[in-house]
Formats: sequence, structure tokens, C-alpha cells
Amino acid sequence: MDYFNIEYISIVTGFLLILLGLFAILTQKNIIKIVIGFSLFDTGIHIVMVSIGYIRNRTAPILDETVNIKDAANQIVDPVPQALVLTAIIIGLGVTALMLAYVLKLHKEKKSLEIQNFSDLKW
Amino acid sequence: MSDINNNTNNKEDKFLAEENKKRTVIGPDGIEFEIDPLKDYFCDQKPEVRDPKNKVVEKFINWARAESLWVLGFGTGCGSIEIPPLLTPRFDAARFGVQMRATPRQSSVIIISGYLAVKTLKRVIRSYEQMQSPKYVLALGSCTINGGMYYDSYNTINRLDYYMPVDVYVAGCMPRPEALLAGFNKLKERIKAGRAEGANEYAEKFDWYKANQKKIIKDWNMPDYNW
Amino acid sequence: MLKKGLILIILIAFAAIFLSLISSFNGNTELSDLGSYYAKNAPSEVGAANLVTAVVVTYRGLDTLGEVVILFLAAAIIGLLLKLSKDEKDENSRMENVRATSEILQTATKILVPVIFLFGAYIFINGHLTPGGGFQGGAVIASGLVLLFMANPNMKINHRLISFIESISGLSFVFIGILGILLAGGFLDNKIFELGTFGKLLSAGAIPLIYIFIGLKVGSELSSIVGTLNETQKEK
Amino acid sequence: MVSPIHIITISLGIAFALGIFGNLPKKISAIIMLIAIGAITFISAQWAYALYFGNAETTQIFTAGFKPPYSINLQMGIYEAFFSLLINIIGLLGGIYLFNTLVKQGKNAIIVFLILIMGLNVIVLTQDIFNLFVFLEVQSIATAGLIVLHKNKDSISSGFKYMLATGIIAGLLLIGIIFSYYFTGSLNIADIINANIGLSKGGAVAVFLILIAIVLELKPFPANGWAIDVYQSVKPGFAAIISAGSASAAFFVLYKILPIVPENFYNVISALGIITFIGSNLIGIKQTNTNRLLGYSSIGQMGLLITILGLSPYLGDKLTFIAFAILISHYLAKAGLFWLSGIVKQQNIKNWSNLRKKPVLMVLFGTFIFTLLGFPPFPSFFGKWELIMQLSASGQFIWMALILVGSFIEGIYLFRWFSNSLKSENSKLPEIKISLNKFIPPVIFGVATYGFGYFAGTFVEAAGAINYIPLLFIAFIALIDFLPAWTKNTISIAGVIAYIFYLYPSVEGDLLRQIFLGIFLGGAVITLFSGYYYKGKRLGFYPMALAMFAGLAMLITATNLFEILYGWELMTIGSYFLLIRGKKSLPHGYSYMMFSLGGSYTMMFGFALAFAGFGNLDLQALSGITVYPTLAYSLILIGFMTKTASFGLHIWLPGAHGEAVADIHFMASAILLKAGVFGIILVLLGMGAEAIYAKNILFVLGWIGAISALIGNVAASFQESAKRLLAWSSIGQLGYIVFGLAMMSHLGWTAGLFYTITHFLYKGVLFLIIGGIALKLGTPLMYKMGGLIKKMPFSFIAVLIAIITLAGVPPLVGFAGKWLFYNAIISEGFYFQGVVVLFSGIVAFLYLFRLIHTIFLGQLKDEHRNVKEISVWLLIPVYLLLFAIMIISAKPEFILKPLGNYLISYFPTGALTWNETMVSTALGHWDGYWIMMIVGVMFVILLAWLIITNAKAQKVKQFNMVYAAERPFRPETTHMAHNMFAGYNKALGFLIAPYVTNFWNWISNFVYDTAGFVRRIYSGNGQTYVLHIVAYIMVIYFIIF
Amino acid sequence: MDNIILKLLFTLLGLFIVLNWGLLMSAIMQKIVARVAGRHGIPFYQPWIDLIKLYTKRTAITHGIMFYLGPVFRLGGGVGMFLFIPLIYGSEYFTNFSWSGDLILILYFQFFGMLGMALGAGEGGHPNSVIGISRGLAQFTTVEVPMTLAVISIAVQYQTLSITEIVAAQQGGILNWTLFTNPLATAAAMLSLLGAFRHAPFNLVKAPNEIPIGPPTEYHSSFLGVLRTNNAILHVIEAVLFMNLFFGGATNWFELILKSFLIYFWSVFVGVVFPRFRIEQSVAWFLKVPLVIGILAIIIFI
Repeated sequence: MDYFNIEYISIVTGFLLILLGLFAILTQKNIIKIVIGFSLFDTGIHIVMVSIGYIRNRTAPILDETVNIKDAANQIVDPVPQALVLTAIIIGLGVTALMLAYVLKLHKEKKSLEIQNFSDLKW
Repeated sequence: MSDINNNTNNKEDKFLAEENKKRTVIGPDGIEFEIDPLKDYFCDQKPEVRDPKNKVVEKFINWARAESLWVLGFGTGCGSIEIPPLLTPRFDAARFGVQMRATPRQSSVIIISGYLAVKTLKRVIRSYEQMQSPKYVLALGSCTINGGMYYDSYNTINRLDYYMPVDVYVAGCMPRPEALLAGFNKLKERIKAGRAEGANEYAEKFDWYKANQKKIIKDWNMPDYNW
Repeated sequence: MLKKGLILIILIAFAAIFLSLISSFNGNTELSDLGSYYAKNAPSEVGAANLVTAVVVTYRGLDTLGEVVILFLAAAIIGLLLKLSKDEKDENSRMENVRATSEILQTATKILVPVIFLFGAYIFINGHLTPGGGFQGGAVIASGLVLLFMANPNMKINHRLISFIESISGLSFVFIGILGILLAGGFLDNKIFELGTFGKLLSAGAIPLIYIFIGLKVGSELSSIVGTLNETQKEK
Repeated sequence: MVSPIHIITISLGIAFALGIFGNLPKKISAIIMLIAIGAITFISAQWAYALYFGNAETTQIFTAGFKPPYSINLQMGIYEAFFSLLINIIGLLGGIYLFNTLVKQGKNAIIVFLILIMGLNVIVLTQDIFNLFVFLEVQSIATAGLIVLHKNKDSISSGFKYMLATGIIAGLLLIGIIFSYYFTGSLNIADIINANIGLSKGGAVAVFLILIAIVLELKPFPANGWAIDVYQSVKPGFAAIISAGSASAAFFVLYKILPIVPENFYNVISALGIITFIGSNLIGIKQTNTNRLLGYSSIGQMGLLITILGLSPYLGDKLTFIAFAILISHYLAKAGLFWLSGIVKQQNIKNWSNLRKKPVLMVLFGTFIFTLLGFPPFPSFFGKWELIMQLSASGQFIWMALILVGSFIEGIYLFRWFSNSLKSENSKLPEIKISLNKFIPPVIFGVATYGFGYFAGTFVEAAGAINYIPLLFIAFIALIDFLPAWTKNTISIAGVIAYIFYLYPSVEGDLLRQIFLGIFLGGAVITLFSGYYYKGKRLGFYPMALAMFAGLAMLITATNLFEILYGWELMTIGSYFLLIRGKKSLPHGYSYMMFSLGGSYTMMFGFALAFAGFGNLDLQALSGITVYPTLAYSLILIGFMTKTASFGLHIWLPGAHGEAVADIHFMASAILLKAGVFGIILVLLGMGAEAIYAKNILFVLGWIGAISALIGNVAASFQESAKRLLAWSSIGQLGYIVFGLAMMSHLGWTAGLFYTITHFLYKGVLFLIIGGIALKLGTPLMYKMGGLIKKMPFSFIAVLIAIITLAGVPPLVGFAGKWLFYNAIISEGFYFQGVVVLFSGIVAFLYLFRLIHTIFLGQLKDEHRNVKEISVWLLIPVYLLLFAIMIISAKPEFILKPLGNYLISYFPTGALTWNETMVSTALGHWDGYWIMMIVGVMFVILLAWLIITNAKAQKVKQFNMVYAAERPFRPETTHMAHNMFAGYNKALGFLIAPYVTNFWNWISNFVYDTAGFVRRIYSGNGQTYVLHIVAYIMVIYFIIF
Repeated sequence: MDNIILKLLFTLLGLFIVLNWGLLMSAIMQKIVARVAGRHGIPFYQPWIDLIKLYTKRTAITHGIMFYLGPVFRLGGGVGMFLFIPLIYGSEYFTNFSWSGDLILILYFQFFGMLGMALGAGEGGHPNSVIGISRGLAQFTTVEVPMTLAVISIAVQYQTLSITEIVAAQQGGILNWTLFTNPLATAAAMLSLLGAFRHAPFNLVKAPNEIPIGPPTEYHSSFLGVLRTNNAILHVIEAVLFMNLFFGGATNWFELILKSFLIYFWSVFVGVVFPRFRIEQSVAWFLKVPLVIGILAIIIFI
């Protein structure tokens, strides 16, 4: 089987991005970098999602002039993952924004961005 | 005389031992009250004269009493060293019914074995009073008769019979165990004859004895009669 | 270093999960049942040319409502979180002597911002026909605002106004949803209006309306977020 | 009916509207929010009501007018309605509770709160997996927002950790969802279930990711540091919502997606659950911060629920009930506890004692704690019972054991917390101030626990026969607790007597039960009667005493194993509260509870094994247990022996009883311990003596009895406190009884039961008198007493007769027991155990002499010169008991004959033979009546002789004694009492070295240290928490695949 | 009815004989001890004289009701034991009231007197009394262990607890005595007997020269008389008990006197030879050799 086609490449890229994001989250000490890691992670997921719905040699799920409405089912890629990814992106955006707000607040509390400085609660 | 019996006249508080002074305590219910140890802890009854019973019976009983002389193991002076040999094979007082007892409650004879210091007198009186009647006093040596070589001592008594009724004096300084055995035999005779009524005499002339005792014992800090 | 190594090992092990997913992934040759249903029926049922829009706004309208709520929440929480005490506000206002931004930026802003806003509006109005939609349009509008902030760091946005727009759009969205129950098949059904001619601007029932509200809402929410973040962090 | 969709529309509409009218006064906004939540509560309540009573059917709500899977659909079934109701109620009450905070934080907080509740509702209702994801995100973002209601740096950092962790989890969920879509082509949960994608490798991984993400939402140990920090740092009022509301919703999600999961994952799910349950409870042990502790407990409870879901194949149709009962208990109790935590405002568990000043709150606190621990009459008890029984019926013994271990560990810290608040010093703590809005929610939940307890009881088949009248009576007494003690006392006595008459017909013809009815409830009347001595209100005493007696009565009338446990637990609760009334009883009450708890769990395990073999719960299930009989019988016996305080399980008793006041001491020792005896009797009757395992068990039991007797009596001899002396003595006496029963022969049982009765009589006398004296003198230390015979002659006579009886000196009835023992030992061949028992019987003289001498004889102390006889209310029952002793001393056949007739049906051989008053065995003979006569006549003659020879004895006072020609100084120095048997101690003191205590200490230290070690994984660093999550998923992945 | 009265009279006669034999025996023992020491010793009639003297003392004191009752209990214990033990095997009358109880009754009736004495002495309030009692009780607990083992052993051997039946089983020649049929039990019991008679080295209770005379420190006059009466009875009775259990019982008074003398002599003999133990030594001693012997005595019957 041919692994060097677009959906494989994109899905592998997506997963690599996820792992990269996780690696950043787990190893970076700076909270902002952690948030960036989270963004990478999220983006990776979005890429994976889009790859899932991809069908080779088909077009976007918009029924304009290029698509025959009657035979749309055989001409377009799956609209559902795209719809889902839209939602997921927005959610990721919301989460990231919120995280950044937290970072701001944390920095204000301790004037520090090192994650290990925020471990007062433990055990 | 009567006021002699009354302890209060005796500036006793100076001599009264700490534990015999009055004290206030708090009960478990929180109420405070006073304790007078001499009254609360000691019986203040005076001794009574106990007359002998029916003559025949009494004669028999007296014989038994004479043959069973239980001696209080209490040595007051140098003469106490003469008592232990009595129990040895050489003298063996046990054959005469003489046995040593450890407690005055069970003894019938107290041996005043020589000089009697005033502070010992107090203990002797207490022990004597704790013996049950009929009880007998055997006095050893000249010190108990007239003070002996301590006749002018500031601290010993001269005549024992001022302080308690003596049944038999054994003379000598000191009398040897043989003399002591003889003294026991004398005592037996007295008992059998019904003349050894020292306990009753003590009860009868209690006030006089007490007066004498209190006269010489300055720090009198015990009840009048030690039951 | 040791820890990093450990993390690496764990992640490599973790990658095994993904590997097994990839190995079972064979690509697609056909649409899924769901996809082909949408491809076949969406034009007649929803009337939106953009199938993604049809799915997002109508078929999975509740998801969209959830998304909107999430943004709304994010904005509200950031507001809650970064609400400045009075002292801080005063302090911030005293530090306004920041260096002015460059002339180029300011000029470009003046020219570009209206265009950006217009573009945003276009995107969400045409959401049911062309790629794009309320979210995308809202984001474009918000990017215009970011540009404004960059040009003029001391700019204050009118939070009350933004909040009003945000809420009224949200409320309208919900209201349209309820109308769906009353007038059509169910909550968020777009057939409260005529579906119209397929492929025209005024078609697809309530979708354009909804997308307008979503666009407004997203735009205002993102603006609000950016604005709040901007106000809070004033470096000396 | 209002469509469930309006839960969404109303909440969102109001939320957005509040945004529009941003200028509204904050209070009004909050009220509007509450009205909105009230409205959605109404909707779900309406549905729940209709669905429960069958007025409606499960309804699908299609959005956008399309059928699923093409559009998102919501489902309103009975479960959905129920969970949504739970969420809305906690939202409503939580909103009321948080009213002030919300008002202070303003519009945004109010909106976020409202949306959170809405999000939780949708999570429950939705049938679309992606929609589920969206609203899980809504929920988690809203939660992240509300975390900062408590604006401090801890809450902000924990909020960040929470965001990070939930972000990762959500990402993984998303991957799982998209792949499941890839494999099924649908997002509808029903479709995914039908597609059965778990069969393919990739599908299984997708399902795994979904599952693990949902499980992670339930905060499994150890990947839950982020959640625990949240519990600790947020406002308690909000923690209540997370714990009760969010967790319930997440649990329902797990329930919802469970059918997707392939069967072979179930064990893993249960394992994850049980690890969470045990692990987080273990860590809780070391915890002193209340909110964090509650967090651990919440997570533990969720773990239990996960386990239950994982075990669902074994639970059959009981699954719903079990999950319901445990969830509702967790829901009510945890929310209540968090609310209380917010009211008390103390972070350390040691500082909760100021709660005592508010009795209502204290009652609530106790209610919630006992609810969590699964005591009756609370729903979790029924749930746990059914859970264990069903598991046992399916042969899942390991799971049963693990669940019980986890529950026990939870008990450790919850009780430590509770008993600390009951007993520790509270003078320095600030007064608790309650506002009405914080007071109402916990009260409602507190009342609800009882209501649900009753409700849950109606579902348990075996609970059908439970008589609720006594419980209502107790509730009534609890309500009139403000009245003076004597009124309550009178009412209680009347109640108990009425109950005796009510119960008597049911035990008629069953001598065993008659005896124990007499001991339990007759004893109850006696102790309650003696309670008249108490002046004042005696708050809390009567409900608890009556609960204990009700439990005991339930033991007697129990017709099945469930009722036994129910009564047992009820009795445990009651007695715990009675024992803990003593001044320094904190550690002892705690250890009592620990042993009781452990005991009831082992018992439950044993019952379950019996059930597994027998198939139903009748008492006959105890006869001939077929599943692991050795284990089952041993466990049940251990359970009962925690109450008889047999060797190894006795260490709680001396302290607990030693600190109890007079009548409580009587209840605890003379009556309560007999409950264990009753249980052992039931077990042994069922077990028989023939099987090999029975022989082994009886052998061990016999030695346990013998060693208890020895240790108890030797230790009693070395006690300085009269009460502890009696307590140890009880251990010893119960040892005799256990030994007698272990002989499993006619004589042995006669002896054992006879001892049971007589022990009740003479120990009753001793406890009341000694307790009364200790009360009067203000100390139980014997060397501080002395010479009281002159002040308390009636007490002295009573004690004298009691100790003569106890010692087994003829002619009193105690001798009968000894005689029976000798005969039994020799005829049954229990020689060496027998010698130990008889030796300890003689050792009893040591402590008996010490007891009577150091208290009544010797020297009267200064401060006691004015004391009076003990209260007449104590003396009257004492003399009643003495009367009974004298009667059976002269006429032992009154008891022995019926006993023999009764036992002959169980042990046909070796019965006593009667010839008028003469009783004989194969070995010996004994004539109680004649001995009594002879000794009596002789005694009178000798007394006359002494009086004749010694007529005029002079009465003297206490210092008139020979004292080596001196006189005593003070009574204290003359009273030989302290360390009385010093020489004996030198020779045999090694016997009472606290080996057992050391053993249990070692165990508890081990557990404690383990907890301390394990909890270090919670480093507080958000990154580490993420690492935990990643590693957790990785490990489980490799375990499954 | 006549039978009962006759029985009563014979019992009183038996009691009289036992009492006098007890007094005489104690005099003889003292005499033997004196002769060993090279002394002449007391006259043989000394115990009677002492008793008469004590009963005829003119005064007495009492510390209270228990102090008064103590000696009554004590003597009651002795007389009671006498009443419940069969003296002469085969005699219709000198079996006293032994039909009303068995060996166990005797074992436990010992406590009757001990308890009374302990309480009486306790009310006396004297510390030495209590020290003596606490020692006595402590020692007694372990003294009883080998005794219990021996009793169990012979009960298993003869399958009865009735003393009469045990004696009956030993009739028919010296080799039928428990001494020979069950030497281990006998050995354990005889060692236990040393503790029961409380001669040296187990004379911890009265401990002359240490706690002067222990429990009866405060007793005197007729109280002491009663106690001494009891001692005389009790010594004989305990010896008779051992005689019945281990030495074939007695079929006539002469046999009884001889055997009880020898049994009593055993403890006096040991007492002359050994010095006194401390309490913990004494307690520990009984839990060593006698205990092991006792256990062996049971093991051979398992």
C-alpha cells in the first residue's frame, strides 16, 4: 500500500504535531511555551480530523458550479469532519484564549512564568 | 486532773505533727470542709475496766493465759539483746509457752527491756495500749525501777510504774536470760494467782497515768488512748 | 535531562497508540453514510450550497450553539478573571505614555480596517454559499480590531457596546432556534423562512440570518477578548 | 409537558439576556439566574416524575427537524431525567448557597454559572458524541471560569492546571471521536454502539481513546492531581457543584458510552475504578485539609462508581439500583460536606470542633459522614449491600474484597475527621456564623439522605421486613431533645417496654432469642431507668441509646442476613456516639469505630459468600456455606468478634469503655458485647462441628477465647482505673463465653449461654456501682478511693455479691458456670485451652480483690469523708439484678433446665441430668440448692459463735492500727492500692505487653506511611500532572492491547 | 429425718476429731522443727492453750463489719470444705455432705475463706495485710495451675469428678493408688500442695520478719482464735483431699491420721530445708517444673 499519498502524509503530520505539542507541554518550563505547545497539540488534532474526511481526487463540499448536485456524493470530500473541525478550532481558540488569560493572571501573582513556581498546592 | 486529759491545754499545736493538724479539704462535689485528724481518724473512747468472770472459770482461764505468754517483740533498751537468746536451744523459752509475736494486737506481754527514753516511752505507751487485755508488763533491769545509771538523765524516765502498771520487775543490770526466764515464771505465778490485773488498773487510774505521761512527754501529739 | 529522556520514552510509547490508529487508517474511497446523505439531501432540505455550513448551522446546529457559548464563556471568564481593581485601573491609565506606533502602521490601519470589516461581513453573509461563515467572518472582523490595537495601543474599546452586541446576537440565535421549534421541525431548524432558490444569497432559510448573528457575536467576542487582554497587560 | 430543549433555551436565553442588561443590579441578576435554574429544575423534575410513574415514555428530541444520525438528538429517559434533576437541584441549591459570592463577582460569574448548569444538562441529554464533546468543553471552560470565584493565587494556578489537563483530555477525546466516525460513519451514539467497532483493532483504539478520556474526566487515580488541586482551591460551595453535579454528569457520560466499549475492556474499567477508589482514599488518610480530603473522597467515590459500571455484567438488573444508591449518597453527602466546609471555614480537620456549638450542623455533619460510609439507614448502605451480594453471586470475590478495603480506608479518614470534630478542644476557635442561604441547602440534603434511605430500602428485597417504627420513635426522641432528661427517659422507657411487648410474640418458643431479648431490651430498661440519676438535658443521648437498642432488637428478630447487618450497623452507630461521650474518649471511640467498620465489612463479605452458595439471604444461608466455607465462617466470626472484643480485636475496648460514664458503660459492656455473642451463636449453629473446616475454625476459636480470657484477666489485674479494670474483665469474660461456644457441645454451650446471662447480671451490678462511684468521686482511679464501705454500704454489698458471683465461689451462681466449664473441658477434651481458661478464672481473683479492696476497704481519704451513697436511681436497678442473682443461685434450674431442653435439639448428647435439685453430668454432680442451704446454715452458726465469744468488741477508727509503735500519717500513704500486684507484674507482666496494640499500630503506621509516600506523586506541578495523564493513557493502552 | 440428725451428729464428731487432730498435728510439726533445731519445743498441748487464751481475751476491737465477718468467712471456708469432703471411704456417716458436690466444688470452695479473709483484713486497713493478701492471691493463681492440670488428669483417668468414686477406684492395694497409676499428676499436685500449705519457701503471705504476719496483723483475741481454729481444720482437710485423690483415701480414722500427717509433713519438710522465695520467683516457679509435669500428666492421657 502506498503510504506516500496526501492523506497519510497529513495524518502522520498531524500526529507528529500532537506529539510535538505534548513534548513541549511536558518539557517546557515557561508557561507561554506550554500554551504554544497546547496550540500545536490542538492544531495537530485538527489536521488529523481533516485528513480523516479526505477522499482523493475530490473537491470541497460546496455545491457550486463545479459540482454536479445530483452526483455530489461522488464528487465531494466528506463535509462532516470539516464541520467538526470548525467547531473544534473555535473551541481550541476559546481554550487557548482562556489559558492566556490565566497566564497573565499567574504572571501578575508571582511575576514569574516558570511552571514549577506554581505548585503551592500539592499532596 | 481532768484538764490534763484535755489536750488543748498543752500548747500542743507546736508539737502537733503536720499531718495531725486540722486541714480543709475539698470534696468531689466541690464543697469545702474541715478535717480534724485526731478526732476523725482516731477513736477517742477511754478504756474500761473488764472484771474477771466466774471465779472457777477464771482460774482455769488464768492458767491458760499463764501458759500462753505471747511476747511483743519490742526492744526498748540494751536489755533487748537478752531476749533473742531465750529462743535458742540453750534457753528455749518456748517450752514455757513463751512465744514472740510481731504485733501488739496479738501479744499479751510487753517487755520493757531496760532504760526508756522519753520518745521511746511514747511508742511504748502506744504499743501497750494497743494490746488486748489481759496484758502484762515485764520490766527488765534497774533502769526501769529507778532510772539506774541514767537516774539523772534529762531524757529517760526513772520509774516505769508511773506510766504503766508493771507486773514483774527483773532486777539486774542487765539481767541474764536465766533471770528473764525466772521473771516469766514469776509472772505466771502472778497470773495464776489472779493478781496480774494491770490492764484493769491502767483503766481505773487512767487519768493519773495520763497525767504522768503527759508531764514527761512534752510533745504529746496523739489521742489519749491508742486503741 | 533524565526527566526529558523519560518523557521522550513515554511519548514514543504514546506514539504507539497513534501508530495503531494510522495503521488502521486506509484512507477513504467513498463518502460515509452521513456524508453522502448530506451530499444528497442538503440542497433540498437545507438549501445551503456550502455543505459544511449546512451541517454546521442546521444539522449540527446544537454544536454551533455550543461553540458560540464557549466563546461567550471565554469572553465572560476572561472578563471575570482580568477584571481590574480600581487601583490597577488608575495605574494603567497613568502609564499611557507608551511610545507611539509607526506612521506606516497607523496609516495602513486607517485604510485597511474598513476593508477588513467589510470583508468579514461579506464572509459571514455568504457563509451558506461560499467557503466561510459566521466564525470565519467574525475572526476577520476581530483581526481588524487587532490591527487597530496595534496601531493605537491605548485605544479603549467600549465593552458595554461589545457586550450588548454579543448578547443580543446570542439571544437572537437562541430565539431563532426557538422559532424553529414553533414554526418548523425543531430547535434550530432553518426552515422558518422559505428556503429560497438554491445558490442565491437569500436562500437556505434562516442560515444567513444565523450566520450574521454568529459573525457579529464571534467578532464582538474575539474583540472583547483581545481588548481585555490588551488592557490588562501594559508593560512599562 | 415542557420540552427538554427548553432547558437549553431558557438557560441560554437568560444568559444572553443578562449580557444585554449588563446594568441590572447584581442581586437582581443573580435572582433571575436562580429563577432560570428553578425553571429548568422544574422541567427535569416534571419529566422525572412523569417517567418514574410511567406517565411518559422515553422521548427523543430532534434538533433542526431531522432524524438522527443526520442531526443531533437529545434523549429524555428516566435516567436522563434523573441525572438532569440531580444537576439542576445542585445547581439551584448551590446557586442559593453561592448567592453572595456570585453577586460579588458580578454578571459574568452569574452567566458562567448558569451556562455551566446548562452544559451539564446537555451532557446528560445529548445522544451525539461530538455534541457531547462540545458540551464537555463548555462544562470544563465554565468550571475553569468558576474556579477563580475564589480569587487567590492557588485557585488561579489550579485553574490553569485544570485547563491544561482538560485540554489534553479533550484533544484525545476528539481523536477518538473522529476515528470512531471514520470507522462507523456516524456520530450518533446509538449508531456507534450498533456498529460495534471495537472488533477491529483501529476501532478498538478509537473506543479506547473515547473511553479513557471520559474516565479521565472522572479523575482517576493517579492521573488526577489537577482535579484535586481544584477541589482544594475553589470555594467549597463550588466544589460541591463539581463534586456532586459535574461528577454525576461525567459518570452518566461513562454510563452512556459504555455500550460502545467492547466487553473485554470492562475488567480494565473496573480496575481503573478500584485503583482510584483505593488509591485516592489511601492518600486521603494523610490529608488534613478538609477540602482536599473531600476531594480525595469524591474521587474515590467516583472510582467506586466506575468500578460498578465496569462490573455491570455481573450485577444484572441490580446495576441501576446499586449505582443509584451509591451515587445519590455521594451526591447528597459530598455536596453537604462541601457546604458545611464553606460554613465552618476551617481548613484543618482538627479545627472543626466549633461545629459542636451548632447542634443542627453537627447532626448534618454526622449524617453526611455516615451516609458516605454506607451505614444504615442511608441509601449507600443498601447499595453497597446489593453490590457485594451481586458480586458474590457472580463469584467476583476479589472485587468484593477490594471494594470493601477501599471503603474501609475511606472510613479511616472520614471518621478521624468526624471524631475530631466531636471531641477535640474548641474553645479557641471562632464562632460559626451562618447565613440563611448557606444553611438551607445542607439541611435539605440532610433531610433528603434519610428520605432516600427509606426509599432505597424499599428496593432491597431483604429489607422488606425492616420495622421502621423504632426508627420513627428514635426520630421522635431526637426531635424532643430539648426537653429535660427525665421526660425523655420516661418516654424512652415506655417505648422500650412497649417494644418488648410488641416483639415478645415473635420470639415466643425460641429460648435463645428470648434470652437475648431479655438481655438486650431488659437491659435497656434497666439502664434507662438508672438514667434518672442524670440531671440536665443530656443532649443526644437518648436517640443514640435507642438506636443501639433498636439495632440490638433487630438482630434478634432478624429473619435474614441483611437485617442482621442492618441491626448491627445501627447498633454500631448508636454505641459509637454513646462511647464517645466520655471525656478522653476521642482516640478510643475512633479505634472502636475502625474495628466496627472493619468488622462489619468482613461480616458483609462472609454473608456474601454465604449468599453465593445458598442463593438467598435467609438465616439458613449460614448453615453449610459451600463457597470457601473456611474463609466465610472465619470472616463472619471475625466480624462478630470485633464486638466481643476477642483477642486480637480487643484493643479498642479498654479505652472506649474505660472512658464511658456509668450507665453507658453498662450498656456498652454488659449488653452491647452480647450482640457479638449472639452473632457467634448464630454462625456456629449454622456451621456445625462436623466438617473439617469447622473443626479447624473451632480449634482456633477456642484458643482465641482462652487467650482472650487470660489476657483480659491478667491485664485487668494491672489496671489503676476501675473502669478499665472492668473493661478488661469484660474481655476476659467474653473470652470464656467464646471458648464455651467453641466447644460445640451441650455442656460447652450450656456454660457459654449461662455465662452470657450471669455476666449480664453481675457485670451490670459492677458497672452501675463502679460507674456511679466514679461519677460521684470524679475519678475512676482506684488508688484515689478507699474505705468507702462506711459511706456506701449498699454499694459495697452489691459489689461483694457481684464479685463472689463473678469469681465463681460457691454457693452463688457463678460457681455453676465454673462447674459446667470443668465438666465440659474434661468431657470434650479441650484440656489445654481449658487450663488457660481456668487459670484466668483464678487470676480474676486478683482484680476482683483489688476492685473491692481499693475502693471500699482500706483507708478512707480526707476528701471523701463527706460523700454519700451513690444515686438511688443506680441502686434500684442494681438491687433488681442482685435479686435475680440470688434467685438463680438458689434455684439454678430456673435457667439451666430450659437451657438444657433448648440445647438438646442441637446437641442431643451430654445433657445435664436432673434429680430434684441435684444436677449431674457423666463426670460430676452438684446440688446448688443444698450447697446454698448448708453454707447458709453453717455461716449463721459460725457468726453466732463469733458474736458470742466476741460480744463487746470496741469499734475503732481507721488509724487505730498497729503501725510499728507509730501511727499512720495520711490515708494516702497507708492505703495499699497503687501498683498492687507489682510482684505479679514482674513475673507475668510480659503477658500483657501490648503485642496486639503494637501489631495494629504497625499496620496503621504502614498504611499511613504508604499514603504519605504515594501522595508525593501530586507534586503540584501542572506539567507533572499532564505527564501523569499521558503516562496513564500509555500504560493502560499497553495493558489492554 | 432421723438419718439427717444422726448424720449431723456424726459430722460434728468428725469435725471435732479433725479439729483436734489438726491442733495436735501442728504441735507435732512444731515440735519436729524444734527438735531439728536442737530445741525442746512447745508442749504438745500448747495449741489448745493458745486457742483457749485467745477465745477468753477480755477485750477486742473491730474495724468494721467486714473485719468482723472476715474470720467467719474464713472458718466457714474451712468447715465448708470439711463438710463437702468424704473423710472415710465406705463409712456412711463420715462422708459428711459430700453428696452435694464434687471435686470442683471443693476446689472453688477454698476461695470462700480466702475471699472473706482478704476482705476482713482489707477493712483492717493495714498495709501489711493487703501486701500479704496480694501476694497470697498472686501466688495462689499459679499454685492452682499444676493442681488444675492434675485434677483434669485424674478426672480423665477415672472418668469422674466425684471424690468418692475416685477413692473407690483406688481401692484394692497400694498399687492402685493414683500415686502409682498416675505418678505425674501426683507429682504436679504435690508440688502445688507446697504452695497451698504456704510453708517455706512459699510462706510469702505471712512472711515473718518481712511484713510481720501479713493478713492477720490486726486480728487478735477471738478473731484470731477463729482463724487458728480454721487453720487446724484446713490443714487436715487439704491433706485429706490429697489423700483421697492420690493416696487411696482412708478406710478408717487411723489411716486418715497417718496419711494426712505424712502429706502435711511433706510440706513442713520442704519448708525446713528451703529459704523463702520472692513473690515473682514463687509465681514463676510454679509455671516451670510443676506446670511441665502437669502438662505431661495430661498428655499421657490424650
